Amino acid sequence: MDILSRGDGPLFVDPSANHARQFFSTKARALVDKVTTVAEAVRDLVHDGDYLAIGGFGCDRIPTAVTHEIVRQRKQNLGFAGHTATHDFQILCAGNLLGRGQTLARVDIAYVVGLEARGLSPHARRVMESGEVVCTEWSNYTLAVRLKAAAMGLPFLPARSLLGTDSFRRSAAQVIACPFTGERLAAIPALYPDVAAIHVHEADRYGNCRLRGTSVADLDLARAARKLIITCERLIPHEEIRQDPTRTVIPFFCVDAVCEVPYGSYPGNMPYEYFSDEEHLRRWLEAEREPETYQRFLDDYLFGVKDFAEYLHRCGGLPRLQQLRQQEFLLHRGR
Amino acid sequence: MDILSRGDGPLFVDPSANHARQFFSTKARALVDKVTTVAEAVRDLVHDGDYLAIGGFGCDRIPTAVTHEIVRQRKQNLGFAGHTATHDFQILCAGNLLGRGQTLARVDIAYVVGLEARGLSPHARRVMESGEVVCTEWSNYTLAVRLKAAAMGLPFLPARSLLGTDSFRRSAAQVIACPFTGERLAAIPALYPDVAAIHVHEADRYGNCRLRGTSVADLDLARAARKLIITCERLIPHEEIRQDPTRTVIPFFCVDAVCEVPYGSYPGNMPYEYFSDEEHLRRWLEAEREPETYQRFLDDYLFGVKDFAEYLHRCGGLPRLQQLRQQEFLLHRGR
Amino acid sequence: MNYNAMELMICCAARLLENGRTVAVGTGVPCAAAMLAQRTHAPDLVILFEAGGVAPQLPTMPISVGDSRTFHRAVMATSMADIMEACQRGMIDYTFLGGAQIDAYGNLNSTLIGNDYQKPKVRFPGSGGANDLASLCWRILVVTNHDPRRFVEKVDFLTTPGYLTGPGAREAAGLPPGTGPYRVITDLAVLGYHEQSCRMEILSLHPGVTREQVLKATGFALGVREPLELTSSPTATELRILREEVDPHRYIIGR
Amino acid sequence: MNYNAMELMICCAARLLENGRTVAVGTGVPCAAAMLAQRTHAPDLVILFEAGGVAPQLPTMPISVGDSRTFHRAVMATSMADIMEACQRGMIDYTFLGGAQIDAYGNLNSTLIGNDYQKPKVRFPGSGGANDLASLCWRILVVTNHDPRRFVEKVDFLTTPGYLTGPGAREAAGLPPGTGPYRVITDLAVLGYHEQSCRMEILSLHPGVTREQVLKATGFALGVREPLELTSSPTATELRILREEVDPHRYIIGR
Repeated sequence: MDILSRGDGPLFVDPSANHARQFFSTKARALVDKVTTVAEAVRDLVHDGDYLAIGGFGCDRIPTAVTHEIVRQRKQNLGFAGHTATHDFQILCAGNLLGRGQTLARVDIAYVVGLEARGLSPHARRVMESGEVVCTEWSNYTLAVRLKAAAMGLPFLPARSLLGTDSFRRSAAQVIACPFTGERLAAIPALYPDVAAIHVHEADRYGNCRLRGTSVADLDLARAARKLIITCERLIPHEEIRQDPTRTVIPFFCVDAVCEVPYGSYPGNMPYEYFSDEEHLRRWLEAEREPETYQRFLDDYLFGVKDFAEYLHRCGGLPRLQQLRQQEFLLHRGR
Repeated sequence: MDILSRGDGPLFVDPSANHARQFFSTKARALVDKVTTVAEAVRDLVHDGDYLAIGGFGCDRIPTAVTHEIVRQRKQNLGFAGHTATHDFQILCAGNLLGRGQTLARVDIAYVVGLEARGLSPHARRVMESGEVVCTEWSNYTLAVRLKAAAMGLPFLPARSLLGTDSFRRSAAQVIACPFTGERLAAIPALYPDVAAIHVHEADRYGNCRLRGTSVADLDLARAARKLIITCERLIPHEEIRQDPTRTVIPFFCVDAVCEVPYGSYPGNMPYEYFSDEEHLRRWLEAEREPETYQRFLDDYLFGVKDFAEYLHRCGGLPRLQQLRQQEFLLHRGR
Repeated sequence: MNYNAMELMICCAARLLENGRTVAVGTGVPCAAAMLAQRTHAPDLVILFEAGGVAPQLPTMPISVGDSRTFHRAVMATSMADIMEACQRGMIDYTFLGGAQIDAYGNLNSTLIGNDYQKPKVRFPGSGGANDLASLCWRILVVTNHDPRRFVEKVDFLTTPGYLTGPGAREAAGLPPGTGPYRVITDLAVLGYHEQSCRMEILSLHPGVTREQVLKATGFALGVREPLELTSSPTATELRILREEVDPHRYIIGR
Repeated sequence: MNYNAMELMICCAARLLENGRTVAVGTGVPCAAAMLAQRTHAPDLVILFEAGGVAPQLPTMPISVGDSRTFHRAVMATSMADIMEACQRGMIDYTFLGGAQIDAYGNLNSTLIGNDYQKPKVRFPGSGGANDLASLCWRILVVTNHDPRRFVEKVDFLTTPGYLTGPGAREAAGLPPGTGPYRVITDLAVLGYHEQSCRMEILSLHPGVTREQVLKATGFALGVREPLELTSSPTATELRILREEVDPHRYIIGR
């Protein structure tokens, strides 16, 4: 195929569809019980050097417990898919520049270091300005297209953005011409993450998942990932899944581990469940300003905490979560 | 782009994404009432020479009323997307070789003339063996990929089937190499139908749609089509849509007409509503054996019938539909 | 115990489906075989239908690959693309196909008879999803009656890829490596493919069938894998489940 | 009537949004402008958020493009790809963007300051969906403060395409024809682009602002479209709705 132009950015993961097929041929297909703890799932499925992708939208429907555990278990040298990665990215950055080695080594960037309207993360900026993380540039859609290509079992897909910009030049995309119309297109290489984590509303013990609200890129991510950890607000009986198969959006054969983590998106928003804890997120951003303050903050809320339930407890526990539920349903401002 | 091989089949519809964008730029975006009758929708939106695509799966969740009306209004010289087109195709074939001109002139074929386990349609075979219909060959997935390319606003998508076969040679696909991995791929041109019809369970008057069960290729078809007619089992209040936006699978801005047609998939199956009327389908197939018998059959059930409600009445009306509902829910064999 | 050819074919097909594997099936024989496998040695066999049904608990035989039976008590009811893309990713192990003609390399014709594409002598439905499933699933199973008009030297139209022109041809065409025809189950024998030549060969003869009978019913030179086996007859359990649970109305086994 | 610069900017932005059109917005000013437009002249304006929200009835200002407000009482809650592909099909008329730097052709930088990509002086978030929306929607609106460090001759990093290097450059790059920068709304003026040169030019000055002030606050040679207009002040109705309904907590207008 005639390549008209080519981005300079490194490609961190093999886009070969044939190689991915070889892996997927070994993945279990039977309905087996996959319920486990987050600690075990992270220990068994996330390895040093892996390329990781996280579901949701930075502060919305994120698998917080998995990101905490990755940092707590000192996973090293990870690649990461940073599509509107906000609080999730902030957590993973706690594994860099703070004497715990280097959690993040390679990042595909669409949106990192920011927390949208909340401002920029001082520590994530320190990490990204340190030069210790190798980067390749994308956009939210083209990073989603990379996952869609993988979900479709392809090595690439075309798209009409990135073209003509420095974002293209620092990406690993190429420019091709449509063989039918001659229209110039960006060829976007598939991204098959080694491991992904997605938080959903409901899952059965085999990994059949339901969610409510926007799905962002998660349905493609679930299919693209070689290994997939699901955290869910609620485990539900398998029978419920069979009662309404239209509602299943991730099938069991994509899933390797299922962990019930109530309030699992905290301090992020979980649609129809609880709103984001803006106060905690503000305190987190403030703590980041000074490395020493941040170290103490992380000792209190992450490194020195046994598990996600203890983190919730330190953040105000059920009374605080009740307020956030009231905010989500606009019942009350919850303060 | 380097084209390694090229199918000989004609391409019936312009795959240009730029041309499609120009059309879509003119499509209405506001929430306006689109409720109308099937007769009016077909009169206003289906034109001689148009390229037509039909939702569902041949005998399952099909917009029967629209296909009847197209034949009744003697629409001429249509192109057609034949992905597992069974009873829908059989109906459209009634516009060929029976003294009503030529409804079908060009067909993209994945599956036509058959009715799956029910056997082959004698009249559809006569039409397809007459030489009066120009054909291009595809497969169910690659025809779905053509719609997906259009739904994505692209001129083509890659796929890994068709390769190496006569189906490829008679298609309008091409063979390209992946610019990243060198893997050979079929380049599948986008299909932007002029008009499509889809039958769903529920729609509001603006065209926001819900369905239950398999979606086949309909979510992509709805987005790919330049104009879209929705028939629905039930109109529902707009408020219901807003109460649960996760369930909306086709947004209003894709839709040009909304027609409430209860039992609209009859004699096909409508999941969670009624099973297919196998007796009627068998009689239809039998009637097709002799052109004269078939002419009389069509006079009784299609040409001489005012509208879909009268067709349902001639097929046994509510008592028969009640039996089919019982069959769908496995309450009773319904005979 | 008495049984007919169709019952034997379904039992042979069912036995090939391993537990804990995925299979994309159509209506009729393939579906009966998968249902029988689930009720005997392969309770964890996952059935998928190309229109979107995943792991249904089939209450009766579906009449269409898209009817509501194909996702009755399923774990997911999704789109055709989602199923086909699971195949394209390499998640689906087996598929079952048929056709009007098959050649020595397992290539199938379900499109037409004749040599004028635009005005064929006989027009068949076309690929449907067969070309896709045969391209994208790991192992292709074919169930068909055995006669020389069906088992031909050259198919009139190559709808669905077997080994194409022989060793390496699938990979050269761009089809995923490691995929291809696996078994053909007929009313006379179970056949496979020679590892080097990729040509069809007899693996086992059904009870009462001779080697010569099979060769005579085949329009191309057919190999024999020695030692030639005898197909095991259906067991009483298989027949009982097939007749009482899988196809009580004898839609398939009564053909 | 008194108003601040932010209130004026939001009103200017809102007035550009025609009724019955689609707009892809982010949080903050764009969202406030779209909400104001809906409550004044454009009740049928359709708002979309890139994470998947379609036509929500926003109860309050969202804090994230993906939070639950963005699909509160929406007509559809879907995927990011579905939204972006509606843009790619040509279904979305407007988008609102910002950035750390903008040049005369409307190109935006939201990636970094410095000249070493792997070790930047300042790292910003990157494109997010901005590159996509600016590539795929018909008209790009930018709302930003006006100062020479922001309005630069050359952006340090071209994150998001404006007219790139000038006339015909978008089309030559492969971006969809007919798309591109449309208006820039600042605290000093409303700007557009010259039809032939594609370079930014002043369309109207805000009350009390001089032409020279704007030229001085701009780091590149800026045209003027004659006759230069005066920006209309916010009406009492606009201000009331903005202050009471759109942003009662003054999250945006209090900045």
